[in-house]
Amino acid sequence: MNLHEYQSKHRFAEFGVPVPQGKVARTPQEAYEIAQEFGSPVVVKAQVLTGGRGKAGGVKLAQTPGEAQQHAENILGMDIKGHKVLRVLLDPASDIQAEIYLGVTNDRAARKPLIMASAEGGMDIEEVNRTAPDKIIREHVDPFLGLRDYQIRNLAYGINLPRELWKQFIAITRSLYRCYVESDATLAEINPLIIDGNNNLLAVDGKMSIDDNALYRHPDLAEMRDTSAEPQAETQARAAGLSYIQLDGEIGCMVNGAGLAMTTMDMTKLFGGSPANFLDIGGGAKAETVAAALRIILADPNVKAVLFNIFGGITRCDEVANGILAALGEVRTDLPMVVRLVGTNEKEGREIIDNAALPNMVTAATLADAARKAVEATKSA
Amino acid sequence: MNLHEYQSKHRFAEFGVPVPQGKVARTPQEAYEIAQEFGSPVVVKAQVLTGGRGKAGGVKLAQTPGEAQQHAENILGMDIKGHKVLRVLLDPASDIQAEIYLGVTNDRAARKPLIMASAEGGMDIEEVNRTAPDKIIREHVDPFLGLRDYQIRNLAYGINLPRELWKQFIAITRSLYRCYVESDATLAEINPLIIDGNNNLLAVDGKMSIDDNALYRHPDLAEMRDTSAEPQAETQARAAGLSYIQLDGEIGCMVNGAGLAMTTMDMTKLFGGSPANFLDIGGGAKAETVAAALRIILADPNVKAVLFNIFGGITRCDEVANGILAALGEVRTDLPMVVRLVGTNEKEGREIIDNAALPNMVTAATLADAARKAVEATKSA
Amino acid sequence: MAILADKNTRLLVQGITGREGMFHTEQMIEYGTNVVGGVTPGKGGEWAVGKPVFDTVKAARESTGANASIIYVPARFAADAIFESIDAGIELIVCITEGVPVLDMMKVRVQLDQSRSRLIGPNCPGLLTPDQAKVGIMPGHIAIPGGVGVVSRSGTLTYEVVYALTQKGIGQSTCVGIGGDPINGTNFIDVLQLFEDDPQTEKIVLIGEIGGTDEEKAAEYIADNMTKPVVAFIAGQTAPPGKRMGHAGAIVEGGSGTAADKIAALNAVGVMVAEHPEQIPDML
Amino acid sequence: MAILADKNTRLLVQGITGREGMFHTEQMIEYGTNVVGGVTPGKGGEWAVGKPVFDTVKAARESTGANASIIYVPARFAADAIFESIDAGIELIVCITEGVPVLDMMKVRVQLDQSRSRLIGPNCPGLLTPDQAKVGIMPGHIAIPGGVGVVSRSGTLTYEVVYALTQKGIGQSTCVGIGGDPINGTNFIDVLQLFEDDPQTEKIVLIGEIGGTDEEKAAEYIADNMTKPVVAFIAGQTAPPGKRMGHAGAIVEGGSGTAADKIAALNAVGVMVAEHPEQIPDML
Repeated sequence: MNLHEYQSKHRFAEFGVPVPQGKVARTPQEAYEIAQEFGSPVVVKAQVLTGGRGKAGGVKLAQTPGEAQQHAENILGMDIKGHKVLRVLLDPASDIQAEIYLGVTNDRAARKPLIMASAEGGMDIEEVNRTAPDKIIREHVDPFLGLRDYQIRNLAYGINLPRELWKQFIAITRSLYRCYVESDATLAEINPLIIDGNNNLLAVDGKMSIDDNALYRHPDLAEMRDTSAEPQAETQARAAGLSYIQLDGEIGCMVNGAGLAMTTMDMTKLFGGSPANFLDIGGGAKAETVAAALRIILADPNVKAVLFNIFGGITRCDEVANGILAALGEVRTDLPMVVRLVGTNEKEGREIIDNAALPNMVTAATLADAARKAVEATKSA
Repeated sequence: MNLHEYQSKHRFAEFGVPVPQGKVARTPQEAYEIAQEFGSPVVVKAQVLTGGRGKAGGVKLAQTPGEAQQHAENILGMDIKGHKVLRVLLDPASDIQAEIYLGVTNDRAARKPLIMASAEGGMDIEEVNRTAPDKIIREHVDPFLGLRDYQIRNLAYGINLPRELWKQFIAITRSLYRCYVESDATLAEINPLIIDGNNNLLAVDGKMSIDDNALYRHPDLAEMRDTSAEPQAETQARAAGLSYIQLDGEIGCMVNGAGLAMTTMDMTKLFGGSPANFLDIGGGAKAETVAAALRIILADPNVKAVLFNIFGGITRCDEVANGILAALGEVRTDLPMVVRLVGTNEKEGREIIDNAALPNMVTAATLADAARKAVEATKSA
Repeated sequence: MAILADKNTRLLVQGITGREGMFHTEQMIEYGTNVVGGVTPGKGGEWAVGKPVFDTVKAARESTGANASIIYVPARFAADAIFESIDAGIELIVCITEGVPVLDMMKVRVQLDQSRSRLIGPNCPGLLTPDQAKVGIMPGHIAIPGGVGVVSRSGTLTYEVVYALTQKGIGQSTCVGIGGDPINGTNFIDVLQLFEDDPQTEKIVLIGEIGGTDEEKAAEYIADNMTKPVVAFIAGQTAPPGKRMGHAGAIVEGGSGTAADKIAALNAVGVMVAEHPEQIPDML
Repeated sequence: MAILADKNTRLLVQGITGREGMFHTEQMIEYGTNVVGGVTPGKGGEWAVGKPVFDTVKAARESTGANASIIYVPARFAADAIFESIDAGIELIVCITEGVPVLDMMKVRVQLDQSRSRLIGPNCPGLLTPDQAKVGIMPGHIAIPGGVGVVSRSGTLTYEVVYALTQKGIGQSTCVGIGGDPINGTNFIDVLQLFEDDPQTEKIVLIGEIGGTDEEKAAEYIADNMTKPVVAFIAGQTAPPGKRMGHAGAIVEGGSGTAADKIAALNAVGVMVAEHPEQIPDML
């Protein structure tokens, strides 16, 4: 689960990281009032759960409350990579003398947290990593020992931080790491951590991702999930216990298991079609789950055919077939449907579908056969 | 540093271990009042930093306040293995159905904390260990992982604890371990942990030892040190930064280094004498340290001779010799003294002592020679 | 022979009295797996699915001589269950549970690396050695004994491949689902090494998916260490790139993790990669 | 040859700018030890005792190629200093600091066991390889090169023994003070093994004291593994038993820990134990 910038910075601050005393506005009028209250130039920043907002014009400096209101008016409602901007953060503008990168994430290859710092912070940090990886100083953290002060000194030394800033840097890095661990974060990143005109360090931008599996330990964080900007279908799918990602193709896919779901998508592409979604209905295939999934797929106007690919393992295919038919009793559609049932009792399952003799439903024996039929159905539709 | 029973149980209770709601009395009158307040039979228990108080008559059951007063009168002022009883603890008497042993300590061989439980708790637990060591269940704790619940279940299972008591036992064991770790204890022991008539577990007796090296992390524990019952000389020595233990022999020993100090004691014994003390003056040998040590040695009426054994390593022997003479200027004595200086500039050091020509002081070249001379001095004294 | 699990496996079920645990224990026993007992704290002395239940793994191991354990406990207790089995000296631990937090798994890894236990999973379908032992949730009837070792990060996709092999009469030595979590107990390389050393295994099928760099590392390992042929399949060619926040992930993992990268890495070392799973039997 | 420290030792001093650190660094340099630099956080770039000071061990190692470090920092920072040297890959770490809490040392041990570093100490006088390197606080002039390896839990008692050897013209290969704390980095057995493998060492003097069971374990080790003669001395025959509270200590350590037990254990495996330290030269 990703947090917005304003949420991340608020969390950082709770652990002792210095951040600007920003406020969130939902309307241009609110933006005006906040800027007036601050009484100084402000930065107006789009709050969206995606990168690249700067290039999209989602971050603007305003000298006056009027200007802040104008920028907010332009930014609110903006679409940035499919994300609608519903909030802007207003931060008092900072006097930026230098930009440091400071981030901690879990390194799956090393199986440990990794903390990284660079003197060349800012939006081009990934470019720095490509062209001069030595300029990013890395320290792996033993999950039992935790981040040690000497490791922070290694970072400070490695990025040539002026000595008078070490004390601040050590305190901030300790805080950031503690925030990462105690939030079960998979990412806690300050970019940039600026040196301002008074030689103070300040976390001007911040990002956090939380391990979904650990949210049960953090009900306060779980509540921060912002579903307002994500496709409605994804919110509905989450509520139904389904894993769903909307894509821009034509074949709605319903599959049990993530790997098999991806494979099914790949197969539609292989045979000249395109998947409308990723959808994993998980273990078993009860009628209500199939019905919920079907509703979500059919709500997508791009969908021209539906492909069911179910591997009956412990669950029997005849049960799954009945589940699909029951779901179609609740959610009716005229779109062409291809059903592939494989595994335990696959023959019985296929017979049930065949006997139902729905005019718009065919069965397939193999995955290739199923994908081919689904693609053909979209072409002839 | 050892804590009294009442201090240990108070600490346990802070971490959630159930203990009797006892109170400490310093006079028989206080004991009467506490017993009256409890309104039930009480146990009157001597508070001394040594074992064996039960056999010495330091623990008595009282049915009435008057009886409690009487017992307190007998116990207060008692001498138990050289420890004077200055306080008694009054606990409401418990209905003891069974006695469990539960203790955690650092196992130096395994280099890990070790937690132990036995269904056969009580004073004979060491006997159980000798005759039926399998009846003591042991679990080593990984210092990073901490005590895990499954380890507590291993203990509960191993001691055949009735299942209805597991929940209480798990909570108590967790609390005891947390108390041990968060107090930097080297011992945290409940013996007995009783099962009472209502099927509740209760820590009826408790003992804790704290790692002296870690007291800087625990100013609250450091304040609990009770020096009132220890020999005054040991308190004075601690204040002077000396390591001193009073013994019952005749030769006062002043040595730099603990191993060498023990060896010096052993040597007096080897040659037919007996050491009056262990005394390590530590590194260097400044006049004021030597003087403080000398005062402590001479305050012991048993001492008939003093043996200095100083290995001048980084410190030079001539400096040490001057230190000894300066100390003798402050603290005068007629007792025979043997000085052995060895190491850097030993010849010069010995010359200084010889030149001072104190009638009661001789030098020795070897440790054997020094010990022999000191023993002879006590025989002829 | 086969690897990891066979007729000599003496299996404990951690969480045997739960709904999942009970159901799959029945299935495993039905398949012929030697389940020797189960563990559920507080239920020691009871019986479940005809097997004795113990309070702790240590007690269970002492009574039954178990050398393997399978974990069906809820995610919040999974790390503790793994620690318990490690501590009790269980040689093979299979954790089916999904949803174990990453920080928990990081700690598990540190403990594992100091132990002699092997962990498969978490979030995996477990192991299947046809006609010998099923330690997990794979449907047993889709597999037949033979010479192909299967190792996979997926669940149902593994079944798909195994089923396709069986349909063509190609048997398997052992099917290993290592799980799809970012940090797990056993990775491709570990299993490839076991297959390389296993006399029964003649050829290997590796089933990967997008994310991480395990397939790339497997490719390197194959080039340097494997004499037996490997055929691969990678799922997720059409999957959209994850919505990654911030730069840290990109810095750590670089540009890799896509299906194209993985396929290229495997092809580069001579591993044939199937376009779709049903091609695999013909490629062996 | 000798063990642990010699002419090839490139030594860092952690805490070089402190009073203790500075004094002993001067002494070590004067003895001829190759001190290549020091570490004091926040003083990187300065100089102390003519050597460059670094902010971290990692930076110091990168700049100087150090392979050993000696720690003179206050007790509350000692564990962190050890962790830092382990993390930087320093092969030999000698911790002079006394007063390190036991719980800190337990954690240090876990980390050490996973590393390739060796720790001597804490609360020890360090190492002395006569005429080659002094890594610690032993007075250098009391030792001369030769064939006797000395290992000891004590400080000044070690000097006493070494001095007695030197007075009789018996030289030493290396003198190792392993420290007297209940949990330390290197014990008798480790050093005995090193001496056994060292061509220069012909005979060994082991100096123990009351407490713990390290001498008893050393006796077992000597019986099973040592071909070179060992002579021992145990301090504390007249020491009163410690004021041990509670039963746990007695249960864990049993009846052992007294000088009599240790002497009996050593005698039982044929190790001669001196009645007093000045007898040792004649027993070799």
